[in-house]
Amino acid sequence: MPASRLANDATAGTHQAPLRAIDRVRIARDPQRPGTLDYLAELFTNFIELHGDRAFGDDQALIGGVATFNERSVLVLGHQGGANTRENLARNFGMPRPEGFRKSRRLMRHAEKFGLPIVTFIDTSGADPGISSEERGQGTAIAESLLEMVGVRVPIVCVVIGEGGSGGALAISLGDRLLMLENAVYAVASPEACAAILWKDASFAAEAADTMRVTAADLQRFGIIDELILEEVAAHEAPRETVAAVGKRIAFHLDELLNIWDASDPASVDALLDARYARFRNIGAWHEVS
Amino acid sequence: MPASRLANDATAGTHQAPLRAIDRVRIARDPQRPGTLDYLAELFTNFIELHGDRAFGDDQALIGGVATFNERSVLVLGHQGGANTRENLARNFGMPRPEGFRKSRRLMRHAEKFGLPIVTFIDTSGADPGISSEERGQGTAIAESLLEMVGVRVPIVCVVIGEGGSGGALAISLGDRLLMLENAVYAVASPEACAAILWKDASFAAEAADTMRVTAADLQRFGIIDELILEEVAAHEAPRETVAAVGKRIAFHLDELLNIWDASDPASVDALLDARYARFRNIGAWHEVS
Amino acid sequence: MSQWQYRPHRGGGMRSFFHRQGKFRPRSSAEATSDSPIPEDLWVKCPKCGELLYSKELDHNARVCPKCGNHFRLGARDRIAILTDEDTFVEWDTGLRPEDPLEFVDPKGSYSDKLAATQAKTGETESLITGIAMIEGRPVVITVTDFDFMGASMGSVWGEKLARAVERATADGLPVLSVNASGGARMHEGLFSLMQMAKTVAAFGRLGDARLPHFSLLVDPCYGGVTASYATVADVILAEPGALIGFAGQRVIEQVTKQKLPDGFQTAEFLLDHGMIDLIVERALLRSTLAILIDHHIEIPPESNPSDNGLVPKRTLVEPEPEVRSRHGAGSREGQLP
Amino acid sequence: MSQWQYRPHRGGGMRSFFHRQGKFRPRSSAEATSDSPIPEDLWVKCPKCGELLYSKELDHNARVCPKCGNHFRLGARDRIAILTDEDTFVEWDTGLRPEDPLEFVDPKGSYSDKLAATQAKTGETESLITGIAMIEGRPVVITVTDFDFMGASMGSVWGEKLARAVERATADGLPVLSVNASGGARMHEGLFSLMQMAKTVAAFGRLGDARLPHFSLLVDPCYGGVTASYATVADVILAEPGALIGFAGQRVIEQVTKQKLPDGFQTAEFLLDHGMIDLIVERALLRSTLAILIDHHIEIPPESNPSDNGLVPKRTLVEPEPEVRSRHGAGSREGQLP
Ligand SMILES: [Zn+2]
Ligand SMILES: [Zn+2]
Repeated sequence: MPASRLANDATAGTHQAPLRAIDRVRIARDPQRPGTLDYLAELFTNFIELHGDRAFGDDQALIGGVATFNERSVLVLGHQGGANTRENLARNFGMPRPEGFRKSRRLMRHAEKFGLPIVTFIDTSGADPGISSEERGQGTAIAESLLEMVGVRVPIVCVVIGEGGSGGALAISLGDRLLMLENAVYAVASPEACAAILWKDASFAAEAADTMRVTAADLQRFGIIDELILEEVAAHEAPRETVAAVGKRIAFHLDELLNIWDASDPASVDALLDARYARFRNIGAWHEVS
Repeated sequence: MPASRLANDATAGTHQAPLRAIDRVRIARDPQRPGTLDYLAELFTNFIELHGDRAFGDDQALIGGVATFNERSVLVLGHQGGANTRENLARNFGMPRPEGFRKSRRLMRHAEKFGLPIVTFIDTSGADPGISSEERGQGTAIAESLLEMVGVRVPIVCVVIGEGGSGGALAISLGDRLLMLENAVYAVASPEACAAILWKDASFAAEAADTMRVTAADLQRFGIIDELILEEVAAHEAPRETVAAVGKRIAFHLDELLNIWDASDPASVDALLDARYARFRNIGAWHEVS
Repeated sequence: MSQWQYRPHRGGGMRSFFHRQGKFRPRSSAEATSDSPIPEDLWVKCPKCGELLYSKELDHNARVCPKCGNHFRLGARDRIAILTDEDTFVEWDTGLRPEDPLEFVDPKGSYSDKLAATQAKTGETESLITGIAMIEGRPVVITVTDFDFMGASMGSVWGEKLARAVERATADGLPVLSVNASGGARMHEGLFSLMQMAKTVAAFGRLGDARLPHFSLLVDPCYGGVTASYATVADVILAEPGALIGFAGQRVIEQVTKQKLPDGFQTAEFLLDHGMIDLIVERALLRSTLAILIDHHIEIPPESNPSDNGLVPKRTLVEPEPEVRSRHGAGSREGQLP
Repeated sequence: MSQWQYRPHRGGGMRSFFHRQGKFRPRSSAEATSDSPIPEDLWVKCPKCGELLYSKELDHNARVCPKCGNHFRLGARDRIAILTDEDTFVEWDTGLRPEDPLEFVDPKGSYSDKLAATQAKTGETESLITGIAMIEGRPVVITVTDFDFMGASMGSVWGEKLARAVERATADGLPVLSVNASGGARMHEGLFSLMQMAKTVAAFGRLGDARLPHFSLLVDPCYGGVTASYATVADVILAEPGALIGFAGQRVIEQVTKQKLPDGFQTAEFLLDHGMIDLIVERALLRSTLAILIDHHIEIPPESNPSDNGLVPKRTLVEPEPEVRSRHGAGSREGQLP
């Protein structure tokens, strides 16, 4: 394990003084933090990656496949960046292009056809903002993935394991459960982008991160996530323990969902979808005057 | 109407001596022959073209949209080449690229969602054989259109109005009825291509056309088409009469299908799909020995 | 390939698009006059062709430049006025108000203060207006964004209003027309804003399950979360000519990629060429086009009687003329063929 | 990006892939020896790396070059032998024979004569073999094309055999593995040939309606109607390394476009990069990969007892080891993390 590059890293655990939001942003982005492939290697067996959107390309920033979890076949989807320059080029720094979202939609339909529960790992700075991604309908591709996910007739457990960046993160996070590691963040825009827009200066990212409320604790308070998974030691310092802890919570929530869901009983599936609909239907902060 | 460029054109009607297959191939390809847009203008009202595959492009060689036919809303799909060089470039000489087949699949799903019967006009020398079409999965795109069409839960009437070229034609011809104009042709490969393969000389196209049995009369004899629509005068000489005659036969067959199909009655839809399945299931020339 | 875009024949002459429905007085769009020294209530300079246009005449032409066809931006109330039948719009859920769950503070102050100032300036309470109206006699649930209200950024009230409107359409069997301009997410509502993408897509998903149509009209400019949610998964996607539509903004793309953007990048015409939208419709033809689309996608059960219920859409836009009915017969009708 | 292709760990050492199941004696592929002066039954020159290979050793390695990994073409019977458990393959519908409805005549003679000559030369009656077999203990309906039989062109018998096999799989709740090489349509059967695309896709559509999986294995070369029908709408699409797969043939594309084809055009690796296939699998790993895939896609109803019925697939490929079962517990298992 390389020495930590974070100044106050020893305080990343929960038993120390709380970190500022921007510190968690840095931890969430630490390249040593376990990624989707690490969770796949540790928690799943019989993984077979399924490639391609069947129309244009195979996006290695958003990977998926079938695997065994707790003796049951599931579909796994997750963002994956690279550990070095070569991998980062191949994986576009974990920023999916339209092909990635179209692959995720294809694989969600696949999961529905074969009754495979879905587990997703969210870890991206966001959808690719390039010219060719716009040409091939980045917005459309994300929207189609969202539409598929809110209606897919199998249980879904999602975990934010690192950085949850905007629409690119949302596209695979509309499950029946949304879990989040303590040092993960999830935001509508990066603190740097927010600072650039509102402060006209990206160096105010720390201030932006504070006011944007991007931490798991904030989102738990808002009721947007279902569970915060503690990092006794920050994940990049204790990757195996973190992965194991996440695995336990996925298993717990998947078991809970599988207790109420039976692919051969349409009423149970409708109940699952009604509950999923209610999840998103009820998120919002507003009041009504007469 | 320009003077005919066919030597024996006066004999194109059925009341004269029969033409050779290659003559019909030439008539089928005549640029003055009415195309999909002509049928749309004459037989349909309230046409609104729907564009795009929602992934890469809009293919103008395979067009589609919603329109009114006999006071009922329907989805129309059809190949369309150009009348001049500029149009032919825009429409790729009527040879669809993968985007065209993906649009046709999208629109068939659209028709199913809204209970719109489908009418298709087949008129293409075939799917585009270019490098970029291969890159974007020409074979996959055709296959997906076929799979959609055999299962789409609305009635479909298909008409071969000109040249029916191989997979590019097949992709929108898997309906509940397949009608064919007398001088249209429908072939697994162009006679020129067949001659080049088997005679090693494309100039043997006439011989190839004969032995390939590409005419409507041949295909009626084989039971592959449901009806041959006579051209008293060849379509390029009498376009309005031909279009009107085709309109009558589409109306007849659509009425027949609508008498047995009711979108709100799943049993009637299943019966339609069973009959469609049987149509294709039963096509073949084989025998069995013990 | 914009020559293939949909251009139905125009019926009759030009009409006044603004019905002057009491409070829906047309307002000039700020962007059109910002660099003009001429008083905005009198003359407007077309940013595309440079022509000086008399503001009232521009209004009369639904704020489309009579010289070059440039479609000026329209405020939400103006948009409703030109799209719907006179005096038919009934607004819904006007009592919904945003909150400030993040206690968001930026250098210009708190979100609450910004909201109050925007509300005072615009006279609107939020960036989305919803309701029901008739379009050429057909009832439609309509949702319209207001770009003047914080750049039509999507927040919790937007999501709640939209979900309620779409749920009512689903319950009542009505089509939905969404008119979408947006600058993206409302940063001040943080992840609540992002989650409105999920909420709105989910509501439209249920409309689709009921096989009711969603027509999405993309107008200038439409970016970010709206482009990446319900606006681009509609059954038919329309756009106005020249509208800029994209996921990432042009400045962001230039900064990240260090590349020059291609000509016409992210215009409606660009999106049509790339397969993302169904058709581009000039403002003058929107109503008639929408009327036809509604007719094609809403079915009247055979036993129902349209005259019994004002909410049941008419089946056909135009009563078929006798010669159209018999067009398969004697062939007396003049077609487009030679 | 072929570094991302699926490469599971190999378990144990190499095994002999040919089970010598009586009549399934491996035959050397014609293409591999055509320009070699060496007797084909003794030595074969690898067309990729030039290595001289002893034919029996090549057979022993499932006709994969031990030096460069080049996958030589395999005959249909050899293919069945290496994919299925020894002595488990039962062939179906061997009595189906083609006809000559077109009375097709080309310069070399009639279709009937060509068929008779091909049947005599190959010992097969048609270009598709169907049946049922076990793959690592799991029953699978399997269809395999024979490129030696008129270039594995698709005709009426192919369509009928395939439809029957897929219908049986649908009725019996079995997965289907199709192994696809093809030169395209069988010209001699004219439109009957083209319509087999419809027939086969329709049959697989019904398999899909029953939520039974279709695994398609694309092997060198796979072109034309097969690529444009059931082979590319499978639930999981696999390909062998280096296999050429496309719709239009390379010569046709070059003639039509007058362009030079890009490097690696239409190879399996090219298709993977372009999103058209799920994974590339080395021949040695096909059986184990297919076994895992079957397990992931075939569900055993809870009430059924696998031991009662040899046709019910086993749920797991490998019995979970105890430490795998407890991997969420004490964390004693060594993972790949540091
Ligand atoms: Zn102008
Ligand atoms: Zn070699």
